[in-house]
Amino acid sequence: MSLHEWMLDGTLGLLVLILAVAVLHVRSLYISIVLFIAFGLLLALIWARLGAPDLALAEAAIGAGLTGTLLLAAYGRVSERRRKAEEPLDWHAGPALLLSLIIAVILMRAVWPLPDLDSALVPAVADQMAQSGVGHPVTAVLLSFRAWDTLLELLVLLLAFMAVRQLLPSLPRQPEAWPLLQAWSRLLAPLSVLIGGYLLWRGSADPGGAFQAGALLAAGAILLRLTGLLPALGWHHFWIRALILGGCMVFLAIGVAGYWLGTGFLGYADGWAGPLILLIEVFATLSIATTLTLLVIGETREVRE
Amino acid sequence: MAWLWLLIPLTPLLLVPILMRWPKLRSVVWLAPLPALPLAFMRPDTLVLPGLWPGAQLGIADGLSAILLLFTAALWLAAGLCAVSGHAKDPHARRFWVFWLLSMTGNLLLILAQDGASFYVGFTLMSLSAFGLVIHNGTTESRRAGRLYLQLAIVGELLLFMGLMLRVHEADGSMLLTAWQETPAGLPTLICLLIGFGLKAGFWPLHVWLPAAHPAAPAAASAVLSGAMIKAGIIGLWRFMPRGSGEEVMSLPASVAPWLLAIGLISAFYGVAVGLLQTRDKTALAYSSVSQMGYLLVLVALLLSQSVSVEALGLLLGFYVVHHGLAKGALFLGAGMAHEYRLSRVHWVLMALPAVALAGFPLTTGAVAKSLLKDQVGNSAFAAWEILFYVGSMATLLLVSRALWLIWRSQPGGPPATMPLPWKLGWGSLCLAAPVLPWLWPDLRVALLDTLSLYGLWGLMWPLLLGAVVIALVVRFNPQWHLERLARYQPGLVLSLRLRRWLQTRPVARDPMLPERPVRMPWAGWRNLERRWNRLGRDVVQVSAWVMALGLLWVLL
Amino acid sequence: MTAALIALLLPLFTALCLLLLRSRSGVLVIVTSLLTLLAAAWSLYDVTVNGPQWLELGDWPPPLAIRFQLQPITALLLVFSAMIHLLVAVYAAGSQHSKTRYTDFWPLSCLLQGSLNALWLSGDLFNWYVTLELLGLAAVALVALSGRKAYGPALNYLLLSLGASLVYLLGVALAYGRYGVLDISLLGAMTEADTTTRIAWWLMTLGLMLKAALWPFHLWLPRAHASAPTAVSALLSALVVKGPLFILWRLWSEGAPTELAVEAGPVLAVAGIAALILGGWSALRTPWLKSLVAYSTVAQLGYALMALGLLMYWQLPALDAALWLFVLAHGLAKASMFLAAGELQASLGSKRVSALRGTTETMPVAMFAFAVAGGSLIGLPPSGGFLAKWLLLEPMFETVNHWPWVVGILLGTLISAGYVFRVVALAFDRADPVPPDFSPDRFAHWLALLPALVVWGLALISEPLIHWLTGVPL
Amino acid sequence: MTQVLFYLILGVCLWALGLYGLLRLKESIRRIISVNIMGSGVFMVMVALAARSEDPDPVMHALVVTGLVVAISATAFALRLSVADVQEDDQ
Amino acid sequence: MIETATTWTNWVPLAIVLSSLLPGLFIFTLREDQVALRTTLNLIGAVLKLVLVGVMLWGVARGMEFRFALPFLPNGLLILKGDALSLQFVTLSAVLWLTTTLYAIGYLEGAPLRSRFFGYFSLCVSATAGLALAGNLVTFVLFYELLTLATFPLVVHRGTVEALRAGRIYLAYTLGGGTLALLGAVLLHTQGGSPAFVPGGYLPAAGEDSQLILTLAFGLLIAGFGVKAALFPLHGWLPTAMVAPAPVSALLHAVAVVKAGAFGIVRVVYDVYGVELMTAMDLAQPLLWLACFTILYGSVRALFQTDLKKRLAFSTVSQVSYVTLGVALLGPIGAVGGLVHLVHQGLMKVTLFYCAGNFAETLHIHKIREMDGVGKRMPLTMAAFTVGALGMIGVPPVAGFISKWYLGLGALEVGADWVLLVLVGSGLLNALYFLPILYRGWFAPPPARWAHDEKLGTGQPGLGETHWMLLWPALITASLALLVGILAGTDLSPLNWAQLTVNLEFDL
Repeated sequence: MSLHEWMLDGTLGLLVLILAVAVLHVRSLYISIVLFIAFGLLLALIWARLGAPDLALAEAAIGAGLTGTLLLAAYGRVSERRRKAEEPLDWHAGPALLLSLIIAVILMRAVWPLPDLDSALVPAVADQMAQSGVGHPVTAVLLSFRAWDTLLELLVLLLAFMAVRQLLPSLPRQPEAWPLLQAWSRLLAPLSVLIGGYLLWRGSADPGGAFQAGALLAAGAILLRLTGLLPALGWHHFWIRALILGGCMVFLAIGVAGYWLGTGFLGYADGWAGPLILLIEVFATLSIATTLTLLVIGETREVRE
Repeated sequence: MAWLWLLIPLTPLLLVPILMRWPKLRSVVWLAPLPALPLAFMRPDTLVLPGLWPGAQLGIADGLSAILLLFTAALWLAAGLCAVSGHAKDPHARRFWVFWLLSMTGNLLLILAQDGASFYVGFTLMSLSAFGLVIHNGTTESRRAGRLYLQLAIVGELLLFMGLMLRVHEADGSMLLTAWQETPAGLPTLICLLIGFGLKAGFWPLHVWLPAAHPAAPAAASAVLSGAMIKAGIIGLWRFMPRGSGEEVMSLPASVAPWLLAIGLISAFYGVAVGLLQTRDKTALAYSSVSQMGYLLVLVALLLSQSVSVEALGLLLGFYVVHHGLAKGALFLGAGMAHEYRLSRVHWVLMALPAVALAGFPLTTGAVAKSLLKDQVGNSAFAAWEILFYVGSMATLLLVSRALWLIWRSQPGGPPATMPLPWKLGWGSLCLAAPVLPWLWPDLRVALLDTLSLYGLWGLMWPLLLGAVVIALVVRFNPQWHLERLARYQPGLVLSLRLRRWLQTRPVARDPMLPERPVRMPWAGWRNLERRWNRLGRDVVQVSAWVMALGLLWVLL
Repeated sequence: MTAALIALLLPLFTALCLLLLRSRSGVLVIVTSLLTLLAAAWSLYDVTVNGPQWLELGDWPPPLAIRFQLQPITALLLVFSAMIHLLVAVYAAGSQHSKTRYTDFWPLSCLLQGSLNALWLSGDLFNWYVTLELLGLAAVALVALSGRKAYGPALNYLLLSLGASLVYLLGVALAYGRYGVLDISLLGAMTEADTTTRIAWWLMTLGLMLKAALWPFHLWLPRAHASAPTAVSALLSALVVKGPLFILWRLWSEGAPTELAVEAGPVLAVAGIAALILGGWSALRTPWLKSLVAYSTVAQLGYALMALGLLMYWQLPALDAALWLFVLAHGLAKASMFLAAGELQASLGSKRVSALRGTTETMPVAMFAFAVAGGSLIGLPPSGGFLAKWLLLEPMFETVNHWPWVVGILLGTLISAGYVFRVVALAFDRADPVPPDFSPDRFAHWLALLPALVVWGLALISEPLIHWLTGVPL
Repeated sequence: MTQVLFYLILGVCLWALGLYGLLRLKESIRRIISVNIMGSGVFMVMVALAARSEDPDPVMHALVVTGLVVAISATAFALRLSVADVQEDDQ
Repeated sequence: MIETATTWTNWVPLAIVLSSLLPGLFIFTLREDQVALRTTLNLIGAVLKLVLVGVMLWGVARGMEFRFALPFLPNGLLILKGDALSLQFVTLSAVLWLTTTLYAIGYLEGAPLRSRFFGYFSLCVSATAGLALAGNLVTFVLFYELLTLATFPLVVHRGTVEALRAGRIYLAYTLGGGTLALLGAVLLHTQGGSPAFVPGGYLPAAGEDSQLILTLAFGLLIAGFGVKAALFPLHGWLPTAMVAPAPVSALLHAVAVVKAGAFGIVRVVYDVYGVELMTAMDLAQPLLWLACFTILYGSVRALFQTDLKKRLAFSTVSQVSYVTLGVALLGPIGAVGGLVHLVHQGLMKVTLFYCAGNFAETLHIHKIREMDGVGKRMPLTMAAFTVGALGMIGVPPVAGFISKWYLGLGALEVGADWVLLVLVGSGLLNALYFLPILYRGWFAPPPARWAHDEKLGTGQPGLGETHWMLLWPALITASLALLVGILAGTDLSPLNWAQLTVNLEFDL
C-alpha cells in the first residue's frame, strides 16, 4: 500500500478510535451523544473508503442521522437530575481494561489469517447476476438472492415500532416554530423527496435502494412534522397503517405468489424480476419512511379503546 | 377317635370365654380337667394335626406320660375345688379363673405334646399365664415377685426357643420328640435346654424366683405352681434330652451327667439349709420344693449318664413326681387353710400325712420314691454318692417338721372352725393320697412291698430316727441363733427392681412443657452472606457482561 | 414442505392483518394457531413418510440462497411450538386474570410464533441472527406489556440480548471470513479445527448461551419472566428459551469439526450440572412464586445443556432423543406450571410463595396442576421428564468411569424435588388457609392442568415416540 | 499489513471497546451507545472482509445493511424503553 | 404391542390395580357431605379387589397365567404379572385395605377433608397393588415412586406444623431412595434390558468386568428399597411419620410403604439376581449384617420411647428387617421365614396400630404412662393389643412365632448360628418394651376417672367400649394373626403359600 493511502487509513482509524473512547469516557451525556454522531459520520467515510457506497449512504442516513436524532430525543426527555450524572463509569476500571485488551488480542489472532482467504459467494453472485433482474449486485442480493433476510428485516422494523407503540406514550414537547427552521424545512423537504426518489430509482443499477431512500424521506418528514407543517400522524389513520404495513404485505404477497406460480418461494418469474423488485422497493421505501418517522417523533396520545 | 385328645386342652380354653360371659359358672369351673382322667385310661391313638403348626401331634405314647397326665389332672381338680371356695368372695375372681384355666390348658397341652412345637406352645402358655396367678393378690410384694417371675420366665422362654431351634436343626427338621431322643445333642443345645427348663423347674442356681413367687400367690395357685407347673421343667428335660439306646454311649451327655448330679445334690441341701432359716411357712415349703427339684435333677443326671435302664428310671420319675406333687400340693393348701381357720386335731393328723410322706416314712409314697431313687443311684455310675441321699431324707424331715411348726404357729387363735365342704374334700383327698395311693396303684404297690424287706425298712428308718433325735434336741434347748436377717436377702428381687428402675427412669423424654433451649440461629451468618450475594447480582446487565467477558477469556485462552 | 411453509407464513400474515384491522379479539388468533397446528402436524406426517426435505428460497443454487431444511425434529418442534402457542392463546382469551386484554398481545404473539418457526426451518447462520433478533424483540415487547414494573427487567433483557446477538454476529463474520459460506450443512463439510474456527464457534456459543439463559448467563431470566404477564411468561419459558438452544445444537452437532466438539463437550456438560444445582438452589431460596418457577427453568435447562455437552463429548447421536424429549417434556410442564402459578398468584393477590398456605383446599385443581407439572420436572415415572432422564442416564452407564455425570443428575433430581415439594408441602398446610380474593377461575385452572396431563400421557405413547426419536437418522 | 487487515483489527478493537463500555457503564442510554459502538465494530469487520476481493463482496454489504436496519430499530426501542422506565409518573 | 392372545386372565392384574384407582379418582370429586356415596365406593372397591385377588389365587393354584403387558420403554415393558410371590403381598394388602378402610371411616367421622383423604388412600393402595404385581424392575420402580407420591398427602393430612415437618422428612428420604432405585434399575437395564422377573434371577453370570457394575447396581437398589424397608441408616422417616392419623400409620407402616421396601429387596435378591449369583458374588453377607444390626438397633431405640406410636414405629423398623434377614440368609427355610414374616408382621402390626389409634381416639392416650388400667375400660382393644404384642415377641401360638421359628431354622441351616442369638436378643428386647405396656394395661390400677372419655360406643367395657368401626377391624386382624399362627399348617395359610413360592425360587 502506498504511503499516502497509509496516511489516510491511519488517520481515519485513529480518529474513529479516539472518538469511540471519548464517547464512553466523557462526563456529560450531551457531549457524548454529539461525539457519537461524529463517530457515525466518520464510519460512513470509512465504508466509502472500503468501497461500499451503499453502506456509506445507509450509515450516514440511518447510523449517524436517525440514531443521533433518537439519542437527542431521548436526551431531551431525560430529567435534569439524570443529565448531570455523577461519575459515569464505576470503579473497576483496571480489570475491565485489562480484560477487554486481552480479548481484543485474542480476536486479532483469530482475524489474522482471514485477509488472504476469499469467499465462495462472490463468484456465485457474479454468475447469477444475469437472472437477478437488477444491475447493482447489492440490491440483487438484498432483494432476490437473500430476499427472505430483507423481509425479516422489514418485520424487525415493524416489530420495533409495534413494541414502541405499547410503551406509555411519551409526550414530545411542542417545539416552538423557529422561523429560520421553518424556512429551512420548506427548502430541504422537497430536496429530500427528490434525492430519495432518485436514490430509489438508481438503486436497481447503482448504489442506493429502499433503505437509504426511506431514511432520507423519513428525515424530510420529521423535519416537516417538527416544524408543525405536517399534521399528527396517528396510528388510528387507516392510510398510516396501510403505508407502514404495505412494505411487508406486498413483499409477502409476491413471495407467496412466486411459490404458487412454481418459481419457488420469493422467486420471481424470469421476465418479471426487474419490475417486481422495483414495486417491492417502492412500497418498502414508503413503509420504512413512515415507520422511521413515527419511531422518531413518537405518537400523540392515542385513545386506547 | 384321635380327636378326643383335643378335648383335654380345649375344655379349659373354651371355658374362658364362657366364664367371661356368665360369671356365675365359677362354681363349676373346677371340673375343667375332668376329661383328662378317662382319656388317660382309654388312651386313644395319637392325633396328628397337620393344620396346626408343622408336625403337631397330641397323645400319650408311653406309661410315664399317662401317669403324669393322671397326676396333673388330679392335682388341678383338687386345687380347683379348694380355689372355688377360696375365691368365692374375691372381687378379681374372674381374672383369677381366666389365668387359672389358661395355665391349666398349657400344662395339660405340654404333657400331651408329642412334638417340640406343641410342647413349646403349652409350656409358654402355662408360664406366661402363671404370672397372672402369682400377682393375683395385688400386694406390692406379689407384684415384685410377679415381675421377677416374668422376667426370668421370658429369659427361660427365649433360651428354650434357641434350644428348640438347635434341637430341630440337629434332628434335621423332624419335630417328633421320639426322633429327638435318638439324635445326639451339641453342648450349646444342652446348655440352652438345661437353663431354659431349669428356670421353670427352679433347682438351685435358677431357683431365685420360686421362694418369692409361691408365697405371694394365693393358696390354690401356689399348690398348683409347686405341684404341677415346676414339674414341666423336668418333664421337658426328660423328653428333650438324648438318651443312649443302650449300646453306644453318647460321649457329650455322659460327660455332663456328673455336673448335673452335683447341681442336684447342692440344690437339695441348699434348699433345706435356707428353708430352715425362713420364718414364713410358705417360703419354707417353697425351699423344700427347691430341694426336691434337686432330687429330680439327679434323676435327669442318671438319664444322661445312660448307665441305668430307661424304663426303670421312667417309672421312678413318675413315682417321684406324683409323690412330691400331691404331698407339696396338700401342704400348700393346708398352709393356706391354716391362715384362715384354726385347724382341729383331725386336720393336723391329715396335715402330718403328706409331711411324713415327703420325709420318706415307710408305707407312704415317699418311701417308695426314696428307696427306688437310692437303688437306682446305687447301681448307676454314681454309686459312691448314695450315702448323701440318706442324709438328704434326714434333712427333708427337719425342713418338713419346721414347716409344720411354722404353719401351726401361723394359725389364728380361737376355737377350731369348721371348714367349707369343697375345701375339706379337695384337701382331704390330697392328704390321704400319700398313704392310700400305693394300694390303688399296682406298680406302686409292688415297689412298696419291696421296701418292706428288713434291709429296706432299716434303710428308710435310720435317717428318720436321726432326724427325730435332732428335732428333740432343738425343741429341748430352743437355741436363738437369730439368722432371720440372712434369710431376708433376696438377690433376685434386688436385681429385678434395679432393672425396672433403669428401664423406666432412663427415657427422660424432653417434656414438651420444658422451654425449648434458645437455639442460636446458626444460619444468621449464612443469611447475611446470601443477602450480600443477591445484592451483588442486582445489576443484571453489568454482571452478565462481566460473565461474558470472563467466559470469552477462559474459553478462548 | 408446503405445509411447513404454511405453518411459517400463516402467523405472520395474521399478525399483519390484526394490525391493519386494529382488532384485539382472540378468536381469530385461536383459529389461525389451530390451522398452524394442523399444518405443522401435516408436515410432521409428511416428513416421517418421505424423509427430510430441503427448499432453496427463490430457487437459487445452494451456496447463494437461504435453504429451508425440514428434518423430523424440526417438524416436531413446529408442532410443539404451535401446540404451546394455541394453549397460551386460549388461556389469554379465556382467563379473567390475564393482563393481556387491552394490549397488542395478539399480533406480538403471532409474530413470536412466526419468527420461531422461521428459526426452526432455516439453516443459514446470518438468517438465524435476524430471526434471533426478531424473537428477542418480540419477547421483550411481550414482557413490557405488563406495565411500568416490567420496563426495568425488559430493558436489561433487551440490552443483553442485543449484546449477545452482536457477539454471535462477530462469530458469524469470522466463520464467513474463514470458510466463505453461510449455510450450516455446507459449513459442516468444510470446517477443520483451527484457531479462527474455534474462536468463531465459541463466540457463537457464548452469544447463544446468553440468549437461551443457560447457566452462567441466566441472571436476566428470573426478573423478566417474573414480571411478565402469566401468558407471556409461559410462552417465554416454554418456547423462546428453546430457540437459541436449537441453533446451538445445530452448530455443534452439524457444523463443528469433531475434535472441537469433543473438546467443548465437557465444558457445556459441567455448565449443565452447575445449572441444575445452582439454579435449583436459587429456586429453593427465592421467596417469590414466579421467580421460583423461572429459576426452575434455568435449572431444567441444565439437563438439556448436559445432554448437548455429552452428545458432543461422546459423539453419541442417541442423546439427541434425550435432548429433544427433554425439551418437549419441559416445555409442556413449564407452560402448565407457569399458568398454574400465575392463576394462584392472581387469585391470592400476593407474589410470595408463603401465601400458598392451604391452597389444596381453596384451589385444588390449580395446585394439582402445579404438582403434576412439578412431578414431570423432577422426572417421576411415568412422566415425560422421566423418559428423557431415562434416555439421558442409559448411555452414562456404559462404563463405570462416567459416575460423576450420574451423581450430577442425582443431585439435580433431589434439588428439583426440593423446590417442587417446598410449594406442594406448603399447600397442604391448613394452619390458616388464605381465602382467595374472588372466586378462582375454573376454566383457567383446568386449562393449566391440560399440558401437565399431556406430559404425563407421553408415557402411553412412550415406546413409539422413543423409537421415532432414536431411530430417526439426523 | 494490508488495508483489509488494518480495518479488521480496527473493527475488533471497536467491538472490544463496546464490550468494555458494557462492563463499566451504569446509565442505560450510555449502555445503548456502547452497544451501538460494538455493532459498528462488527460491521467494520464484515465490510473489511467484503473488501478482500477487488470488486467488494455484495453479500457482505447486503448483510451489513440488514444489520444496520436491525440495529437502528433495536436502538429506537431500547431508547424509548429506557426513557419510559426512568420517566417520573407525571401522567 | 399388547400380546395378541388377550384372554380374560390378561386383564385381571390391571383390574386389580384399577379396582382401587377408579373409585379413588371419583372420590376426589365428591363433596364432604356425600358420606354414604363415599363409604359405598370405598367398600365396593375394597370388596371388588378382594374378589379379584381371590380369583387370581384360585387361578394361580390351577396354574393359569395372569400377565398384562404394555409397551413403555425400549425393551422395558410395563408388566403386571400375578405369580406366587406377588400374590402373597397383594392378598395381604387387599385384606388389610378392607379393614383399614373400615377403620378409617370410623376414625375420621366428622373430620374435615375426608374426600381428599380417601382419594389419596385408594391411590396409595392401587400403587401398592401395582408394585406387588409388577412383572419387571422398570414397573416396580415406577410404582415405587408413585407410592411415595400417593402416601405424602396422607402423612401431611392433618396440615399441622409437625405433620408438614414429618412430610418433608418423609419426602427427603423416600424420594432420595426412589432416585437411587431408579439409578440401579437403569444400570441393570443397560446390562441387558429389563426382562420379566424369573424365579432364579435373570441376570447373566457375572463376568469379571460386569462384576463391579452388578455390585454397584445391587448396592443402589438395596439402598433405594432400604429407605422404605427402614434399614438402619435410612429409617429416620418412620418414627417422625407417626404424626399421621392412625389409619395412615396403620396402613403405611404395617402394609403399604414398609412392605414395599422389603418386597423390593425380596424381588431383587430372588427374581433379579437369583441365589446362585448372590452366593457367587457374596453380596448377601453385608445385607445380613445390616439387617441384624437394624433389628437390634430398632428394638433398643423402641425401648427408650415414651410415646406409644413412636415405640411401635421403632418396633416396625426392627421387625421389617426380619424379612431382609430371612432373604439375606439365602437358604430355603430362611426364605420361607422371611416371606411368611412379610404377611405375619403386617397382620400383627396393623392390629397394634389399630389399638393405639383406638386408645388415642377414645381416651386421648398417647403416652405409655397414661395407659394404666386401660384393660379395665377397653378390655377387647387391650386383648387385641396383647395378641399383637405377644406375636411381636414371638410367643406361640401367635403368628410371629412361626416366622421366628423358620428364621431360626433357616439361620442354622445356612450355618449362621450367631443369627439365632440376634433373634433371641431381639425377642428379649421386644419383651422388655412390650411387656411393661401389657402390664400397665392389665394389672396397673386405672385412674379414678378417665381425663377424656369420648364414649364413642356405649362407653361400657366390652363390645361397646368404642366406635364399632374402630373395634371390629382390630378384633378381626388380631384373630387373623392368631388363626394364621395356629392354623399355619393348612394349605390356605401364608406359611404354605410361602413354602410354595420358595419351592419355585429354589426349584426344590
